[in-house]
Amino acid sequence: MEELYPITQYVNEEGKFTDDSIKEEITAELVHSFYYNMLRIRTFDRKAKSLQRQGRLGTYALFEGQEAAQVGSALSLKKDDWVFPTYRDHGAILTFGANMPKVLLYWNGRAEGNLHPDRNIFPPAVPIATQLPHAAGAAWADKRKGNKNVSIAYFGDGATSEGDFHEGMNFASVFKLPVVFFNQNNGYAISMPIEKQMNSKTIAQKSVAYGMPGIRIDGNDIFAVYFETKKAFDRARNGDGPTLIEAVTQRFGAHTTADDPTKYRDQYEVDSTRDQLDPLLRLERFMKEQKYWDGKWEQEISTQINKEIEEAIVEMENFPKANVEDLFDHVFAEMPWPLREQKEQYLQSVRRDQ
Amino acid sequence: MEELYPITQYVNEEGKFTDDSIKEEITAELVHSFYYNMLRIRTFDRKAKSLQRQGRLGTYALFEGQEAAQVGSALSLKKDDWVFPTYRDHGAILTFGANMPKVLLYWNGRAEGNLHPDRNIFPPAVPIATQLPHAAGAAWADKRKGNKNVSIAYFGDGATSEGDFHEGMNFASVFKLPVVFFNQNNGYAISMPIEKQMNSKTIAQKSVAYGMPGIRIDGNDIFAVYFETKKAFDRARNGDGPTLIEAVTQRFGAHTTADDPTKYRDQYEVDSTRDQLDPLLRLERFMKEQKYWDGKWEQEISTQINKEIEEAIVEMENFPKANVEDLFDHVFAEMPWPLREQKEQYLQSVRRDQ
Amino acid sequence: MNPVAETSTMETIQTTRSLTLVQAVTDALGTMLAEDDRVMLLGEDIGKNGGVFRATEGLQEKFGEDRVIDTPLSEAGIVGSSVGLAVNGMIPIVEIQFLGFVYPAYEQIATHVTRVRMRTMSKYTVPMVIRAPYGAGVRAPEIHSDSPESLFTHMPGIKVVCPSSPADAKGLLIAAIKDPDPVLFMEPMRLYRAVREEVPEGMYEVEIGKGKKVTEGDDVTVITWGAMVPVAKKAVEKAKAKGIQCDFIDMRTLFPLDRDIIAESVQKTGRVVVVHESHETTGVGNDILSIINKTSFLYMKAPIEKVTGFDVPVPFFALEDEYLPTPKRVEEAIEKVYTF
Amino acid sequence: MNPVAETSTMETIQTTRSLTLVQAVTDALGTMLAEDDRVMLLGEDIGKNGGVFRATEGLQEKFGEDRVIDTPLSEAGIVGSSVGLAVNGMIPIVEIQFLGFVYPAYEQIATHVTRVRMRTMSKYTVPMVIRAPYGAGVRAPEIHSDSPESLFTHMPGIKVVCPSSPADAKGLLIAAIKDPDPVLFMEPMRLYRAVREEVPEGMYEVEIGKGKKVTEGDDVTVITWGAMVPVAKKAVEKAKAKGIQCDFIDMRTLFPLDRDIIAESVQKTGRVVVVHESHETTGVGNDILSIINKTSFLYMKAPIEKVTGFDVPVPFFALEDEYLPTPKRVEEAIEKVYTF
Ligand SMILES: Cc1ncc(C[n+]2csc(CCOP(=O)(O)OP(=O)(O)O)c2C)c(N)n1
Ligand SMILES: Cc1ncc(C[n+]2csc(CCOP(=O)(O)OP(=O)(O)O)c2C)c(N)n1
Ligand SMILES: [Mg+2]
Ligand SMILES: [Mg+2]
Repeated sequence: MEELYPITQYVNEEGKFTDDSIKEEITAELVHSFYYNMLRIRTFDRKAKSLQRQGRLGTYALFEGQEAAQVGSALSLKKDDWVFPTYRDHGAILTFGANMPKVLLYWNGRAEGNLHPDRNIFPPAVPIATQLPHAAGAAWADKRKGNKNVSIAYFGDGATSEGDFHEGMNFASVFKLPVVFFNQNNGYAISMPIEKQMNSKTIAQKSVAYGMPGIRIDGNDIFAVYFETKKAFDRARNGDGPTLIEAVTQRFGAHTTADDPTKYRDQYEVDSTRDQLDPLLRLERFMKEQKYWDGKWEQEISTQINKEIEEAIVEMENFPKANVEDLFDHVFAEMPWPLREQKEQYLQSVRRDQ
Repeated sequence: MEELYPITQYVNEEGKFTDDSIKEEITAELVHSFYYNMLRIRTFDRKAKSLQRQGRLGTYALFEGQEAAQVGSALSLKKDDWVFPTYRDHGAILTFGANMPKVLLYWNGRAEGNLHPDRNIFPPAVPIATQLPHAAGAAWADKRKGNKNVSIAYFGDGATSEGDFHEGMNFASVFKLPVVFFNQNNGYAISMPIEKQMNSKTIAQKSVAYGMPGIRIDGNDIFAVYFETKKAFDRARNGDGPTLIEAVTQRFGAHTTADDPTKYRDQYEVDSTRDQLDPLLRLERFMKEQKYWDGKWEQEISTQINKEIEEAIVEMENFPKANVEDLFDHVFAEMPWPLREQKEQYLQSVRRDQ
Repeated sequence: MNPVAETSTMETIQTTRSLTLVQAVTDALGTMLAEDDRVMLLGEDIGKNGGVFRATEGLQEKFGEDRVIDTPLSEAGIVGSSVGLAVNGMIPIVEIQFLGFVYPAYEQIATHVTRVRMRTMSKYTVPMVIRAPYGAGVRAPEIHSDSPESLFTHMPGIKVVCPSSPADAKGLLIAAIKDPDPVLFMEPMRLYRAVREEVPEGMYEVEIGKGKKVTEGDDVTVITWGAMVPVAKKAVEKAKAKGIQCDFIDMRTLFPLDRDIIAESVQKTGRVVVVHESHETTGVGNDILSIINKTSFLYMKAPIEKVTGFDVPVPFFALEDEYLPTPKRVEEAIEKVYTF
Repeated sequence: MNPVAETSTMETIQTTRSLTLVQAVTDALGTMLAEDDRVMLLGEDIGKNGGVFRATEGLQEKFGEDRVIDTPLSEAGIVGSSVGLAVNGMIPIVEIQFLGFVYPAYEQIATHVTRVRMRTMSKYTVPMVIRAPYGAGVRAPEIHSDSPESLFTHMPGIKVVCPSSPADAKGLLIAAIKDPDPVLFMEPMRLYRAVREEVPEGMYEVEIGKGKKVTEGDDVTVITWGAMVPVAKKAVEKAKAKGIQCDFIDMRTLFPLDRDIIAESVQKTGRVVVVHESHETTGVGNDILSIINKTSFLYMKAPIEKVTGFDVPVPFFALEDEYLPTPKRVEEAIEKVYTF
């Protein structure tokens, strides 16, 4: 099957073209946008990790290593498309246009963290794989409305084992829905290596079960991610139905800040190969090779990104405290009496102290 | 994909070999056993249908048309193997050695209908596809015990849409379990034609998702069913893991006695093609062609089968009435107080009348 | 008793038709499909076949295959994709073939259908209806007869409705479809064709969260819903013959329960019998006890009696009549509380 | 209070070790893996990683990959294949990573785990244990903090156990594994490392279905379990300081509830506060009301007070302390019933 699903790559680890059929489509603007967005989310990720260490953020899911997959897939989305991320895809949603302070609020246990203005971003899937049917459904609604929007569902290698993966894929294929199932195969589901998660050699081949196109790409090659995802969106927008994309990548760090990867993998090996695998370094090499690199520009955007992140942190930390009333006010449009009564009683009890 | 999963057939509709590579393995005994078992379960099925019409049986699921699939797959099971049937597979379990009066009791709403002596037959799966993980688990236990038993899970085309199908297949492939997933693709899930149930052209190709061998066979050709299932059992017994088999067949009748197929399909078409498709007629043609046919023998077994069925009906109808105590006695090994108290109270109330 | 009186949108109602409960369901679905283009029906065998109980008979023909959709056999897929449909502007009405087959979709319901509004502080909402036949008593094959309302009343974020009459069924289903939040709509299989009633044509609603007084009496309050209404009614009639007057309430909505109708009645009688088909432990009957404990403690003259399905799995049909509450068991309970 | 006293197999117990609750769980699992070759552990990340809470730390290394199994991410697959393992002779112990992720397996539990014995009149049985951390209060990401015991107490065929101390945890888990029927074993995440206690080494059981008196008092009965035990305890202590003596019960088993310990206490005090973390509606608290209604109606001096999680989804962690019962809310309830 691996032969049936070879990995699509345009630019290799050294930053050299292995396939330059896309050369025409590459502009300086595009390359810069790749770099800018990847640097931005990496800086964010590292900052978030350190905030968590300082106790300024709750348990946090890191995505370092997966920046090409997340940026490349999110960049060709259009404003009215729908995104169904997991807890690890804030790199993708930030690229799509999520509000950065809100992303931080999410990781501080705030529902406000799901309120990104002007974008259709569903709250991150916490129960694994449940978002695939959602994405199919949202795409279905757009199909009925007759517009050209698409939906994208992000999910991991481990998610393929859940029934909801299967049922979502089946619905999308049966009803030919404009949805892209974007898998980040980062090799692990917490401690579980993919070889023990499934007996299939690839995730792409799972598309066969649904008579759906399946694509396997080098998820560290942002060119492969960007152009292949774009093609899949185009097919979806043109009424040609869903696509499964397997982006082969890796998670450099722990599963979350609560996880200790040394329990189950050789972190030394991860660290010693990361220079070679790092999607951002690969792009940098490409840019140098192709004369897109501009050290001054890099400095500038770096400063700008740091500023944006610092401002987002300030905004997050100055955000009004969680409001007790919200506990009750967003369960139903109109509060049924048990909630109304519980709310009143609780507020009375709280106020008695004040 | 259809090309990757061509239908295996040995004997065609006219009863002629299309592939005689199995010729050596065919004995008169085997052919007679095919015919006897298929005639037996068909006679049973028709009788059960008429009992239901007479109000002597509850709603009943008919399998006419699927006899080759059920008999061919059950015949090479060994006594200690495990069978996980659906509500439509009493043809298979009868062939495996289920107790006929018990099968009738099942359809009369009696739990005793699941008590087949000396055979490992799990109660029929009523919630669709739930039996696939069970079969994987039973096979896993046998693998741990180190014996050569296999498990077989029967399921329909519609069942492939459920998450449990996917999760059961994945477990079996990951742990290389001695289990055969035997699909009877009868073209319909109640009213839903397979073309609307899935976008894949075959069910066999769904095996690709699990790196599992997938076989597509003519489910009306008992030779194909028997020999291909046997091979899959052999692989399983030898430690080579699971197989998915798609037996392409058809359901001549209604989904159950409560269903009216004229609502959703051209029953005339079904009836006009049935002479050609009928697996029992095909075997008869083969037997005549190959000189295995013996009209006197056919008469004899027919009489014997009718007698067996009549006796089973008598036994079923003379079976002691359902015992109220059973309502409470088989929930836990030892009744917790809520059940004990409910039971006592209810029996008191009932006895007050007597 | 007159549904017209409870109607909020009256103008279109002129005539009535004699319908069974299942026909009233079809009528409500057809009314809403015609009214609102966002309404979509999804389910197994609901299209060409018109549903295994014919609840969607003729609707696909009338409204088309993109409004009335035969789905794959996939409850989590149906409910999960309906969440996506709903947040993106549609009003999905899902049919689960039998409520006991809803369990594969339980995850989608418990963490998504019920929580999308909370998780997004009302940015996204799920105006979905999940309707399904439920309950025992029709000699259905095993596992077709569960009555698992407790699993939904316990999970915050979904309302649970269960009518016992055709006119209520139509009005409550329309109200459920118009409700901005998810509603589980339980249809008593056993009553689908058991009764006929005059049902108003056109659009009308019966308010969710309101019980209905079936008969008035000062001695004992009898509370039930759905398929148990006719069962309890027989007992109430027998009790009446013996001189015990029952205040008989059909709850109609199981979350939120109509606290006022319960309290008002219990404070009058001080004696209560609750009847339900589901298992006793963690049954909705205990929610009624809780309401009475809170509202009417000082009025109680006898311990509350419950007549429920036992704490055993719903059995094979040969024993289902033993599992189900009977008029006799209800009658005994009425006498017991009356003579306490 | 001394678990040794409740032990049925005493001979092997000599010494004790100071363990946290999660260590006591590991100890019980190790003890049973060593005792009975049919015991198998299945779950996500339980092998090499030792479980996300380290409850299975070291067990795979010690007992091998065919006894302690890292499974695919597939709750229905885990529970479903465990049904097959169980009927074919094994004793599967399943870890669900967080109890709120059990919903995808709800179908397998509600129609198979709990019904195999009934459907086969005890020919096949499912001696399985499903263990999972549950509950809020540790600032976990959303949807990691549910407390859905009601979904299991309601479904006949499974016992539900919830310890609050290390010694109980070990003894109850061993009892659950030895139980011939399925048991849901709820582990209070919040207490995993909150307390240490001397835990007997080796094999011993704490009987399922028996509550435990934590403190004795004549004024008010306070009933709770699991992670709410220390919360209620604080309130009980404060009440004591004010002169209100509480009879304080840790239920330990949620199905079947220990009716005797409840009735005995309530008949003494006539005043009751029930505390639980899960939502109020259709909560197990109402099952306790039902027991009191049946056994102790005439003894009651005040309406029962419940202090529970609210009827809202367990919120994001910024609000979880508001969701959860607090000592203050419990204290107010104690005073309320005391002064009624
Ligand atoms: C239904 C469910 N089961 C278990 C978990 C616990 N869990 C959280 S993340 C995770 C692993 C997911 O792996 P993968 O899909 O590969 O995504 P990744 O974390 O690698 O991005 C698990 C088991 C969960 N969130 N939901
Ligand atoms: C979980 C679940 N959903 C729905 C049903 C109702 N139902 C019973 S049989 C059936 C169709 C099954 O089709 P298929 O798998 O092709 O098997 P066949 O009946 O054709 O043998 C349906 C939808 C069910 N039994 N279980
Ligand atoms: Mg992963
Ligand atoms: Mg079929």
